[in-house]
Amino acid sequence: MITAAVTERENYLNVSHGLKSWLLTKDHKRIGLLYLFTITLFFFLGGAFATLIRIELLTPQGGLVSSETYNKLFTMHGVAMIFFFLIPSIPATLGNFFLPMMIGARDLAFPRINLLSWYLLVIGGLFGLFAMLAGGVDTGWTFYTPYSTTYSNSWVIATALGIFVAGFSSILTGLNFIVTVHRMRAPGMTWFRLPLFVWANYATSLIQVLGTPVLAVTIVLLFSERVFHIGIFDPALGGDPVLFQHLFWFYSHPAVYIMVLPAMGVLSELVSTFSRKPIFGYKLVAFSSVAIAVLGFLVWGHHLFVSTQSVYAGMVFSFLSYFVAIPSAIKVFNWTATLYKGSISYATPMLYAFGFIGLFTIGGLTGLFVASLGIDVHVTDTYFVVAHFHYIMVGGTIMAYLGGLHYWWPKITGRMYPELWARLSAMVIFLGFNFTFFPQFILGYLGMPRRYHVYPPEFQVLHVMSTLGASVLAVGYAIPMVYFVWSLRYGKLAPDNPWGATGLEWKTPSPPPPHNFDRIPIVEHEAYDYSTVVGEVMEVG
Amino acid sequence: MASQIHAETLALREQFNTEAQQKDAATLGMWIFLITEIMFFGGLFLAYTVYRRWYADAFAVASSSLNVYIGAANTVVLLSSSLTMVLAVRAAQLGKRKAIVWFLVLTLLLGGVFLGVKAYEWNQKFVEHHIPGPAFHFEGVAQQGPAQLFFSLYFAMTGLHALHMVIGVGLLTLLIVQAAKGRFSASYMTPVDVVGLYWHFVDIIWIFLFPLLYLIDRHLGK
Amino acid sequence: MGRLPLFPEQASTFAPDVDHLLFFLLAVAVFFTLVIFGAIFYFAIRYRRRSDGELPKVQHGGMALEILWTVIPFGLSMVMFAWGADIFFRESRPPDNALQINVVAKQWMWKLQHMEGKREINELHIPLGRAVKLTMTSEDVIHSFFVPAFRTKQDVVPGKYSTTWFKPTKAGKYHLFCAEYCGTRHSGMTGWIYVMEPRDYANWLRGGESTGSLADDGAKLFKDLACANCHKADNSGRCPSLVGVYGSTVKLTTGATVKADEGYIRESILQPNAKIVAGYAPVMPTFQGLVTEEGVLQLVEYIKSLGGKPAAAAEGAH
Amino acid sequence: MTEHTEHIDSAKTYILVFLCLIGLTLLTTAVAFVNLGDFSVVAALTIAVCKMLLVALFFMHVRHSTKLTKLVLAGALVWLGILILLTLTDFATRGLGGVPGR
Repeated sequence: MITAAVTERENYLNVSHGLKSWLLTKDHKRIGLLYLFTITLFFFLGGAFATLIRIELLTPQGGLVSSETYNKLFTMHGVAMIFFFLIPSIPATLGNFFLPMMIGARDLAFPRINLLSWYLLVIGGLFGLFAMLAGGVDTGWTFYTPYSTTYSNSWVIATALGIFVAGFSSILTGLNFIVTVHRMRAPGMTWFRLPLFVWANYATSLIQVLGTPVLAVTIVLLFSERVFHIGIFDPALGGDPVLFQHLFWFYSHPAVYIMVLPAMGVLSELVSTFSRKPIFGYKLVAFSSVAIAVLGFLVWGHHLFVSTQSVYAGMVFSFLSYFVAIPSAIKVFNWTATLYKGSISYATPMLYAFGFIGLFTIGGLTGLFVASLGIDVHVTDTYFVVAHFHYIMVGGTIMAYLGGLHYWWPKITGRMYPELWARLSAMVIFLGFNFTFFPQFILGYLGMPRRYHVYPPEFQVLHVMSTLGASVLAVGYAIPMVYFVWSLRYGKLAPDNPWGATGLEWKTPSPPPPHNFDRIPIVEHEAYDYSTVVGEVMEVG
Repeated sequence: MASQIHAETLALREQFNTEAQQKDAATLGMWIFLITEIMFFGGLFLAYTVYRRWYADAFAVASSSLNVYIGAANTVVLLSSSLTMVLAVRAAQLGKRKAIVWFLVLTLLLGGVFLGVKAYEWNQKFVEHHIPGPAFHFEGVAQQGPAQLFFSLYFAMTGLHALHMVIGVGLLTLLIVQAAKGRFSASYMTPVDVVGLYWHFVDIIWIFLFPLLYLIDRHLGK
Repeated sequence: MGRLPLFPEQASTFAPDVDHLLFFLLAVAVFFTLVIFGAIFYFAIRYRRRSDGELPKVQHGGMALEILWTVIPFGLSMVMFAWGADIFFRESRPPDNALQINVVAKQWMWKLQHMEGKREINELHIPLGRAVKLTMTSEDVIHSFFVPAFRTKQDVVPGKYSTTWFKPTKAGKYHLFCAEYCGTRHSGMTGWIYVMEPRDYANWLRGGESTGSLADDGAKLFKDLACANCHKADNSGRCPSLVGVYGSTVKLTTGATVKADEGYIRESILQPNAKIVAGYAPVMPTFQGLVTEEGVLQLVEYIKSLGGKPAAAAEGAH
Repeated sequence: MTEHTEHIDSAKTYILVFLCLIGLTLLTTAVAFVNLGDFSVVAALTIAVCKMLLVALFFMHVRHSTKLTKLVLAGALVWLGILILLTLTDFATRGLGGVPGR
């Protein structure tokens, strides 16, 4: 058991001490950890809301909480999870920490703006928390007008302000990443030598920069309508509530790709490292990230098929939606093909990667269902859609996020996590997830509408199954929380490159020194060239 | 490599390898920020397009109540401020430290004039009950709702534009203080350049707001 | 607890259409899921790491493979698009002879009215085998009219009309849900659709208190609001005659033309000066706040009864 | 001077551009008083785009900028186009089939 300091060598963790050295840090690695801490809080907050929702739905009559409280629970679950966990999740933590290292830079292009981004997320989060503590908000995370502007008596403004401020955090992170990838690459690090995680984060940044401002202005208009009665969407003045939905989904559909593209980036790293092969069709996978980012902006109207949007627009949006399926399918096929004749390790991160591919495949394929006009009319606003997007967001993004966290944990902390517990929790999460959300596909096709506090008794059996699955899932999420904290003190010391990976981040000591590289590396190899590392592979454990 | 004296004036930050890299990064960063601004105002332009198509008549009548001469004059004021701004950037490129300060001050003053005129116009709207809300009343048109939509958009668009102007004025003030201290030279002028980009962008937004808000079917007369 | 349904009832002509498309999509989804899962399991076992020093060979090329798995999913997805769009288009075009029913949604109830004047709340009785068209609006927030057994859903939006239709194929009692979140008692905004044999329906329609037909109510309202002072039938008033206006194409002062459908008539009552008929002055006051949404629907029905193209066709058909 | 030579436009160029901008402002105001029917919107927007180009190309130095900057600017305009045009596929085709709300 090692109880002394991690190592005597200077690294980004021991270079300075005290709260102030963290709150005023400009080191992208420390800022990444600040984000990690913040979004973990929001993840467990959102998880607590989800737990209450699932317990409530055990019985059809709705006995545990009132309808008003129930509506606030699902709203705050959505707000906390989407705006304060999923959107910052991978880019702001793992991206912040590793993107500069992977391209061979000492930091992001604008370290002070990076710190500002974190403060903006915290301020936005405090607004959101204030709204939740003061009484909650009950509009649904979608804030549809005129309910949100005229009829709701809850804390809409505080929540909207929180999202507005957090939006700027997201914009500035995206801006920082784009400039960094363009201007800070090490000599020899050409675009087609970039790790696919960098490509994915670059594509994500494009969405953050192009989409988030539209959400910002939509919130400004919502705010004006609620507070100053400047009615842009007010039907009483001849305004159109559907215009709000267009503006909202112009951001919020691409936002789905803000959440899932970085996850795909993590996955490319994991699949390559743990099968010790370059990703099959590297260029196609890289381009498909950008293609998803671009095409993702052309499909938002598929959320509006029954909204009184014109039939013709519905057809255009349905048609375009199928184009996003292509690059997503390409990625899944290429990851699978990478495994072929590889040297496949079953380390924990790879188990998460297998889980991601499976769940994302189901989530993606059910996306074809909801993109199809005839089916969507029936399943939209039902549990089918709830199940579909949880397969993408939880089954996809959170699986990849946890996989990435395990993968880079030795580099971040200089400690190994306990492998056995980690494998166990990966499997518990996979099973719990499927038990929770698969029954919801059936519920949805049966016609169970979403956001229902009280429901007809014939849906109870499936709801009970879902709640049981959720309890398993909750246990699955609690285990890593415990052993990650445990490993900080008691974990085995991590070698510099425990997995035999190729990225530049593994060429630094674990944990890395304050400025990442003593000398800026010169890149001479393609990404994922395992012939350069296989000789120096170190034994784990 | 940069000498001691250089390091002080050029302020090369540790994450960069060269001054050119630092300058490029700052300029690119500002351009990307301007994209976000285009999309931000884009939402308003979209709402405007939708409602103007629907309520062409009401928009024409409501637009006619704005004073076109004040609007045009204010446009000229703002364009002049863009000219002085670009001359300030040019002075910086040439390393004329005094000229930088003077052109920046001129820009600031013209920006202030624009905001003053805008405030006067808003006050007029207030007097005329053209502020959207319960007290809204627009004479000569039975269609109060769409007329109110026009003014909602008018205040949202000019208000957010003015907010950007106020931020610009703040940035100019900071620049003037630094310029007066002689911080800028031909080899270090990135802040002037970047604020210049921002200022011109705000000008471009107004270039579109002016015809869209003030100049709808003026031939109809009031 | 107890029952575990796994598939919803089919009770309209759309239901089998939607379900067939679902089966196609399920087949495709299951196939690809099996392919991916199978490949992952097989590769993971077959190519597991046997020693730490292994360095697998790099696989190059595979362009043909890439093209294959781009083109096949694309082709399949276009089938999904076309099939779904076909159903959707038919769902959006009610037949001319459909039975008309008006729906006004509010927090948190459904108010429905039959042409013959009969009103219902949270219940809708309709005859078997007859197409039913709903013209819907909301008094407050957005709601959504959802009948799972019919596989139809349509949002009900304040400030405008929306339309949905279905043709029931099986007598019975079916859920009506509000599917768009509408506030505190959203989950209580439910009701029942009763599909009845045509004879039972006719009996039901005759029963209860008999008020006048919807158009009669509209005519009364038309008189009470003194609309006829200006809208004279012989076109001698200050405003255009409304005879035969429904379904016609109206020329506006702006030079544009507009089709006089339910939405246009509604707008002309509530926002009279939004679209002025060519040759007339904008003299009509707004009736916003003076007439309820139900009243407007009655007025619309009255104006439709004065003649017009689709209305005439509908009358002729039954 | 530094090794990478910057383009410094003459003050005369800037003043000329400024005068063009003033001219276009007067023109767009005058044109608004002429009845051009639907074309008046087109005229107003065309003039505004010209003014935007002048400001961007000269005052914002896009003329001398890197390809990347030009790409960034073009991309932003394309995205603005996506936002407005795709939304208009809805608003411009509503009610074409004569069914309210469809």
